[in-house]
Amino acid sequence: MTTETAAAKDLAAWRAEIRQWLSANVPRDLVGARPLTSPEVLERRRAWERVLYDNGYAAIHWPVEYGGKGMGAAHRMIFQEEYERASAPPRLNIQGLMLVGPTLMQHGTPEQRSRWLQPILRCEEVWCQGFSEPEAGSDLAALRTSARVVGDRYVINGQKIWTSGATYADWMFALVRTDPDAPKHRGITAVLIDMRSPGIEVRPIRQINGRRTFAEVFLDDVEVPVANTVGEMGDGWNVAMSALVLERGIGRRSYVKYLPLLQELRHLAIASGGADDSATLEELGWHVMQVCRYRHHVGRTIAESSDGRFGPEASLNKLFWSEMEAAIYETGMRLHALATATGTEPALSERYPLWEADYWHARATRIFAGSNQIQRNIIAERVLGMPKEKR
Amino acid sequence: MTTETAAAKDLAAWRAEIRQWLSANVPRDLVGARPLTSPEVLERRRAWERVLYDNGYAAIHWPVEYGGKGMGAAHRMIFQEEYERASAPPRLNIQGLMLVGPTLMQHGTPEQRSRWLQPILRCEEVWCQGFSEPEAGSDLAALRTSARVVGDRYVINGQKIWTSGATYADWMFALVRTDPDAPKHRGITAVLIDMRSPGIEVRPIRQINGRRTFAEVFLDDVEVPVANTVGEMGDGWNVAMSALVLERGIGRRSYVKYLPLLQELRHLAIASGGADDSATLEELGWHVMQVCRYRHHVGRTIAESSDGRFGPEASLNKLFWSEMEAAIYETGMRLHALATATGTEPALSERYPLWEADYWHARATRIFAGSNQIQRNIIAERVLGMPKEKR
Amino acid sequence: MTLSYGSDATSTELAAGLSDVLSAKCDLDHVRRVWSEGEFDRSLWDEVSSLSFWGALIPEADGGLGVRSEDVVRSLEEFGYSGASLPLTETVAVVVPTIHRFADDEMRDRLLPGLLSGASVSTAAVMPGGTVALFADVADVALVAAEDGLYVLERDQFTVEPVHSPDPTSRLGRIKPRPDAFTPHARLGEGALDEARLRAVWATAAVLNGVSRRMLDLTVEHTKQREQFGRAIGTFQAVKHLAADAWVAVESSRPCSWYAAYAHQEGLPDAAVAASVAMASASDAARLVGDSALQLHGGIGFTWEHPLHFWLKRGKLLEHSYGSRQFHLRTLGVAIRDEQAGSEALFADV
Amino acid sequence: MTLSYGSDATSTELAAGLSDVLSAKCDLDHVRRVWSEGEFDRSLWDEVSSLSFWGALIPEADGGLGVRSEDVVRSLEEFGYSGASLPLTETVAVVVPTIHRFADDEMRDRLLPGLLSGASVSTAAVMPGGTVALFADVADVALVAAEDGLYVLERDQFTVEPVHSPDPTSRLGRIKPRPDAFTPHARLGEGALDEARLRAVWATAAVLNGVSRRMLDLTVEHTKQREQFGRAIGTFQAVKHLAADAWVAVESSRPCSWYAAYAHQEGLPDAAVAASVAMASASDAARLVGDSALQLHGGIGFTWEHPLHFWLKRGKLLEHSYGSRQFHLRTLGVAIRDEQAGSEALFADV
Repeated sequence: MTTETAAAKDLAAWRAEIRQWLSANVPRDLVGARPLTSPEVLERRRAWERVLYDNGYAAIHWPVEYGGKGMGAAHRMIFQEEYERASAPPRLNIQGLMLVGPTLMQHGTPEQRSRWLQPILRCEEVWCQGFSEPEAGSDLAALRTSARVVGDRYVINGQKIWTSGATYADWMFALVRTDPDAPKHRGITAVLIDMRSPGIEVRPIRQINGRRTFAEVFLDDVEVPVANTVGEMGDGWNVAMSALVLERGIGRRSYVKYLPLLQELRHLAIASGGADDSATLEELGWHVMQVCRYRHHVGRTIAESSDGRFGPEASLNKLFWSEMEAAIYETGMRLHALATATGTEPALSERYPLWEADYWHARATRIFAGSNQIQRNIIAERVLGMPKEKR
Repeated sequence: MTTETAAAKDLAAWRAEIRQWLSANVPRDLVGARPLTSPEVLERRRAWERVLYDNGYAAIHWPVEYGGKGMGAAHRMIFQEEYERASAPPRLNIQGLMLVGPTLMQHGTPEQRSRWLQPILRCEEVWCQGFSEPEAGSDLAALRTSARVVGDRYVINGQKIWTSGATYADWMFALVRTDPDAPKHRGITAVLIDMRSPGIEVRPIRQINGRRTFAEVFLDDVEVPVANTVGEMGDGWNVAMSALVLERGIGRRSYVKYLPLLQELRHLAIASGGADDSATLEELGWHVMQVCRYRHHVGRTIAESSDGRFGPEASLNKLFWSEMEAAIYETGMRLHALATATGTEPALSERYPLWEADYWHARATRIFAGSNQIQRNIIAERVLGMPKEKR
Repeated sequence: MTLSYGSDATSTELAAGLSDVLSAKCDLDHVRRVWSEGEFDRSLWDEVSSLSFWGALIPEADGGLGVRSEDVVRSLEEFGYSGASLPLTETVAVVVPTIHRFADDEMRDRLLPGLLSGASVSTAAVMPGGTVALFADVADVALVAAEDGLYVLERDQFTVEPVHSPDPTSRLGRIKPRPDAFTPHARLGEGALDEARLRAVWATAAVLNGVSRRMLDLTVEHTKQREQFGRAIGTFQAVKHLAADAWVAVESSRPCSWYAAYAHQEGLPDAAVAASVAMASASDAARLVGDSALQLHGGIGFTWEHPLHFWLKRGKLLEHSYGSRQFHLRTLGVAIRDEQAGSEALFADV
Repeated sequence: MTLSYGSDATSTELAAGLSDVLSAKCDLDHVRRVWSEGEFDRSLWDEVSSLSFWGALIPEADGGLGVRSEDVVRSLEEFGYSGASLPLTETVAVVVPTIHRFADDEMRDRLLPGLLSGASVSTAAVMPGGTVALFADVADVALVAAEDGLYVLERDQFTVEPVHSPDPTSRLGRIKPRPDAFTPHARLGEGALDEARLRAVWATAAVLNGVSRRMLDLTVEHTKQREQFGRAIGTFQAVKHLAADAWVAVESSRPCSWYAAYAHQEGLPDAAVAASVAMASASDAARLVGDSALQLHGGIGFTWEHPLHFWLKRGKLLEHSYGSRQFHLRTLGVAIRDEQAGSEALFADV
């Protein structure tokens, strides 16, 4: 047996294991539970995270020494595919597992790792990310939240925005400005902030789809131990950049997530009389093509990455899926409107408001985590080597 | 009768007059004659221009004092529509009639007008335009062709490119640099150059569609009287800009030009089995929509312009028709390929090579006369008032 | 009559009158309130009623203003621009003129006074295969298409089932006629259905163009104010080109609805094609403009607090009202399949 | 066998071998000469023949190289990238393996040696309803689809009528079988036609992706060199974004043909879907990349002298060969209509 064949068998066995385990364990009562952030649903999601932890599935990508399985990208993607296929609940502590944990492993002190990693793994402490500010969107380095050092503490003042999970997170992984006189990209520091500190106020943002999944976080003389600094003081920009590559990267979103959406388009097309209509078929086919492209782009990136880390090519990933997702929802809006106008089965009509809410969210994805305009700049300059803009 | 109704009757009468005259006079043997620049065809085109002149139709937009009819934009557009509907031969002296003549009326001396306007009107002297240079495309002001003043003459050295009609033109309306030390946009001068001057060499450019409609023009110590300066020496940039608004503007291209293309798409769609195919019908319908949009945009611009001159909104015109035309040809390429693959009537197959040659030309239109990227900048900055780029 | 593309005096004056009322009474706070409270905006309805606007398209002798179809187009754009939530399009452009022309004397005398004064609110469900209408639940009078023509139903002759729409203030609902509603007496004369459809289509196209203009204006303003990387984002070429393409889309769409109204008024052979062109291009533009507007606003455009979404959602509703883009493109495709491109049924001389 | 998406050793070595020959023998001057002279490029054909490349996909025991389908994909891309004008795709990916698998012993023994040595040139006309094939006039052997299956025709059994194509070096022609050509003996076994179609589709997709990559490389290079307004045009955001979108299009298309070859080799249930995805996405990418390439080259790209147009025209031909984008999108639409989105016929587990 060649090594390659052995590897293939290993992956197939892994898929079978996960598929079986998930089908036996996913809590059916959490499927479709809304809103995902109600206290009651949150408690059940925490319980589910503990089940994952107890079975060793909480963080398969973390090194064994920190309680993970040390699995590479191919295994992670299979886990993700099966997780989405099983309609398992959205992971509660994404920022902790994907962003904070790996960042602490890379930049943290031994004390920080022993303090924070285990509670992330067990979902005892949920994390949010505090990067964006009102005046610092695409231009992240323009952030203004200030941290003055007073003795062994920072005193932090400012405002974060677009913070998902801020209403229930226990900790925030934040960027603050510790040196107002340094050049823009210097003087930024990464700190870990206890969300229960005095002086923190969280105000959920009502979005255009009526949901309140993001929040503003106001910080008013919030005290944070200097010991909570990640990396060097003033080196927060580099810490953040290595973290953002993780955020944009592979492994958090598989093509399987899009299969239910394709399925809904299919139902809508059939229900609104498009089953034999070439224009509708071409449109459906186009979405199938896009989802396949996304699938194989991810597969290729994983096949080419030996160490599970990804370069600026990750920008393709984010750009592609966000545009693909927006296009799928756009088609669905048309088909839902058509089905409504001509009258259709109640099961589909009931889906329309949900589809619409997700439609608006899908358009937001073209902006968050670095707008698609920024991604195109990154591709042009770092992948294609085109010269930088005059500034 | 209201003034408006009287105006409408006047326009209808004008359309009827032109339509009737063209149907009686357009030389049938020139329809489809190729290549348009062979000496024999050129001679017949000159003859046709003389017929237009003899009947007072050579330059209806020129003031009466210069031999035109002083007609406004609405009359001109009707003339253009009927001219295209009658498949009348392409005008031979476009640059003379549309660019050089009006520019001399605006910026020329009385002597210049009496020397050059009549021969343009009678098509005794055909003009070409010498603006672009190899290093000065979108960045026209980067032009390098130099004109040294020696006594009462310029001595001109340099190279022009993308000059249509250079092989048969008698005169060139050119921009040259008379002051190499002045800032980029200063020190440019507009001059009239006799194409028979010693030191001029014209090399036709073989284009990707095999045609040679453009040429390079090399100028090697070409002597031109300083008296041939249009406007002030050093003020050529302003002279050129007012001329370019004419080039991009309304009145040179009516929606009627696109009707034969739509008709060909229609034939192709039917021949390749798409007559009952919703995807094909939507695609055809989209092109109909675009041609209508173009028509009404032009109509509106004419209705809103009292003096027949157009502002930066003319950028919409050029951007719209060039993208529309490219899209029509793209669909046609697909339908021609499909018709070829499945076998079709010889009359359509014979059209394919011509369609392809025009297809490539149609894609060039998105670049010439100011690339569509430049047009978008103009719209954003001059129409929408968005701030200028940092330079 | 020559086509002025909205630039003549009648058109401008009518639009200015409406626009004065809308800008005075329907500012951003008002729009936000209507969206929050969920009630029909009766106070604004009454304001517009006081302009005698509803009869704009019927003769002065019959209590109207007697203007021509193309002269209300600019007003319809202003309405779309304002963000007002009213069955304005349906009343002024569809119901009143259609009843005026096709109803018998008894029905005209009974219904027109209330419609003209604003005492009655009206709507129209006129597209093939559908009985969904805007403002259905507040309508006293509804035009409803059936297989054999167009019917006028009054409030007690139908019930309304609310259906989902991106724009809840437009009160989309399914009109369910009572069993005895389709009486011969309620049926309008021959040609009423085609006429009502044409009217609904070009008029909605005009409104949608107004919606697009507002989104574009909000966006351009934002790009001039919002700074990133030490400069207004409007200085970036990528931002400029998105805005420029949006402007081209909407400005090349607007004259199409002006022409469609004119072609309809004059009975030109390309009236049906012109209406479909108007609606398909308005939908194209609205989608493109809305897309770029949301993208260029960045995060702030996703907040309920920012007003952009009112127009985004109105646009999304109108895109699919009175025939989707696809529906109208197919209509145009069939038109060119069945007629030579040079035919006056596609491009009439004017 | 795990899917390497082109990154394993076999795939890389095979491509490197081909690429060495192509870059040595098929430089820009060579390409320009082939386009100018109008003759079949027999010298390059012979060079590639000397690599024993034509039998790449058949077992070593039968005179081939015995590599797997997905391992020739990178080579096919290199071929598209090079600008060579040869029936390489048809020979290596379609004709040789199809005859090897479906012909009877007599035919195999008679035809394969010539095909493997390069003494015979071959082509394939395998799509529904068409008998047009690349390199038809120089083909000694042609696979031709008929209603009841796939036939092997030899040179004296068909005539060729040249038809227009954007790329004359690909020698597009209509194959006209002689009346007695479709004999039972010339008919390949059951399944040959489906097999040949699948092969032609994923292989052409790979070539087209290579064509797109070349256009993109030429363009990026140009934007770094060409200066306007005192700077390289590649510094402009509008230029960058066009290039970035082009890169995304081609790089998201490439792995689709790798997967399609793999799915075909492994007999996965989504092999047909994967082939159509590969071709539709390659066409999408080629159109977008070609469009941006021409636009970003500016005037120089419209000259015959500049090499860009060789790839533009090759791309335009291949976009419509072996099924247009529309054809394949419909195939995919029908696939999802008839199967749930979670079905393995659409997305097989790997």
